[in-house]
Amino acid sequence: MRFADTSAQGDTGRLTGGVIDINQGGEASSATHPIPSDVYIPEDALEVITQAFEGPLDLLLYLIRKNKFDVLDIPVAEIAEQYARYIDVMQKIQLELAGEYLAIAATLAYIKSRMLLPPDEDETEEDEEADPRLELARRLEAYDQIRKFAQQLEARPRVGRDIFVAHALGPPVPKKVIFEAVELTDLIDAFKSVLRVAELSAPIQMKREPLFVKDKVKMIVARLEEAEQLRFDQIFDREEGRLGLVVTFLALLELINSNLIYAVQTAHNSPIHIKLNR
Amino acid sequence: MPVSYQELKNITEAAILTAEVPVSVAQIRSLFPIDEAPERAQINRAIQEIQQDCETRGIELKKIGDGYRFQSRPKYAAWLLKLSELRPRRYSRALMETLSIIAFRQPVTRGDIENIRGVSVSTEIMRTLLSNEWIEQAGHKQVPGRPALFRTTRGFLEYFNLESLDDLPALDLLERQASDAAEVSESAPSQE
Amino acid sequence: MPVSYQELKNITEAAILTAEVPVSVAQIRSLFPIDEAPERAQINRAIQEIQQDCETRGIELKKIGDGYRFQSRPKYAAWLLKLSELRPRRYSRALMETLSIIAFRQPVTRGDIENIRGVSVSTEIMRTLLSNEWIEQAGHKQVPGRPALFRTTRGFLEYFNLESLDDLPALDLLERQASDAAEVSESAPSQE
Repeated sequence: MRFADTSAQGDTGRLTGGVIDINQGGEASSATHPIPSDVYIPEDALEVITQAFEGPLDLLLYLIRKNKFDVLDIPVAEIAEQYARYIDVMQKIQLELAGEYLAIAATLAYIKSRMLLPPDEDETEEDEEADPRLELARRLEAYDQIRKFAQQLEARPRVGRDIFVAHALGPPVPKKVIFEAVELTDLIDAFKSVLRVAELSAPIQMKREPLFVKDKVKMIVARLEEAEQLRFDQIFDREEGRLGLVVTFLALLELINSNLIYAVQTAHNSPIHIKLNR
Repeated sequence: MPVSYQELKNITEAAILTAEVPVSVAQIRSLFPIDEAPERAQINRAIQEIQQDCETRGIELKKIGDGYRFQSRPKYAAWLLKLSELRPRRYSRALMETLSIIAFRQPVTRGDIENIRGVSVSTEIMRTLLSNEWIEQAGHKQVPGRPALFRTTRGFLEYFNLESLDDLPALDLLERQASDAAEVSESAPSQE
Repeated sequence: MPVSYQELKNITEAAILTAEVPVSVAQIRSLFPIDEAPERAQINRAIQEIQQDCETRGIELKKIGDGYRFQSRPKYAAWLLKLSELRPRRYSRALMETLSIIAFRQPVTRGDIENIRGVSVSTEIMRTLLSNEWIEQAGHKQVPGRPALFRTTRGFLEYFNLESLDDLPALDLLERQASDAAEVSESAPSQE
């Protein structure tokens, strides 16, 4: 149990440090100080943990690096214990734990038990696979490579951030660009996909500009000043679409409400006319 | 530390070449911290020099309003027009998504489109939609920067065989379908 | 009448600057009538000369895929960012890792990505990568369920300023072992 204590302490030491250097799993944290075995994690560190690891392999790699272990020769018992401690903490803080974390915990437990057993005589033909840690080591290495690669990709000069594409204006193009035919359904599908992304990403405010209604109000007043009166349906510009219609309607209500205009109807079912209240 | 004259010239040229609209001297000045901003006269000198450098080249630096932009020399138009005929166009996913946002949420600014799609809108796509006369500018949004608003055109309705925008499916229906689909694919990621 | 070398150089420069996507040598050649088309070697020479002319300038002529484009030098990013209408977007580590796997091991299925990262791939990430046009579907894997295969696109090269996939940092010796591991874990469930 002493082992577990030391490792737990390493963890908290790192968390209380405030900064979790997830991006440099290569650097193991060196200092180890005795700490109590019941892990205390400060409030603001919780959020860091929740975002710190990209998955169980990321966490495992971090633990291995922190302890300066060799990926090809992992002391499974120790790592399994430290890993379990993290899982505990993550569960304690009610982090929704992905099943994958538990799967790796199970794998570690399995490997640990395999290593405790004497070599099975029936399995001698599988000589090369004798070390049950091998596959895990391979997975860790494969993931580690991708991690490093992603860091390099992140650092590459990028359009719109580090470099900007240069353009000059070409000669005026006499005709429209010819496209392959496209159907309305394609357009609708495209929008559905936009909506899905929009819903899945951080809340996006599709707020109407309040000014937009104000603009409409001004436009309606201006038109009425010119035309004296307008038929209800003449106020609306169908080309502005559904939202445009709604905004126009809102503008009308606002104008009526503030007594700037009024609506008249000479007979039941006859057209409604809008006039300026002078 | 103020930049050297050569740097100023380079920044001026790169700014005009990479901006999407003509760039004014004042705008170039505003790229620098106030206490290091070059004199207008210096920027004007840089612009003049760039214009001279271009004299034997295929492009020229032209003043448009109070801004500057590079454009190809008219004598090369014949070759360059050929270039625009060359490339067969495919509807890209980004183009269709951009068009659909304009159709369903009009009028919108580029920023609105960017917010909805979560990625930046390429100038190329906007240019293509404009030059195909599927969208048009519809004034400016009354917010700082007064960004241009875009809406679809009559040509858009004609192309998609719509009598009016009301013929587009209702938004709430689409939204419901979309979120259903999202849930399905979220909850069953392994069902590929 | 064939154009002079200076004219060829000017047309090459103007063509690359006015096109919306990188322009290849073959495309530049095709701007000319067949019997007057300059040799590829000549166009290459013009491109080299333009690259040299740019050495002291704020922009450079960069090869992306088989095409060329002009772009600002990274050292001027700070100034040009101020001019850009669009804010650069930050992408999550999960997204960058997913993209890295696709770039490295293409074509891959979602299952392959999950095997390597050890966590399920979020639908949102795949959608973002697709709608940014950094990846595309490339058929289906011939295994039960026929999962979709993904690969990177030319847009990926353009965005990350790559001439080709070979520009990506080289894989070291671990590569082989890593893909062995991927095969092992894959063949177990799907019996390839």
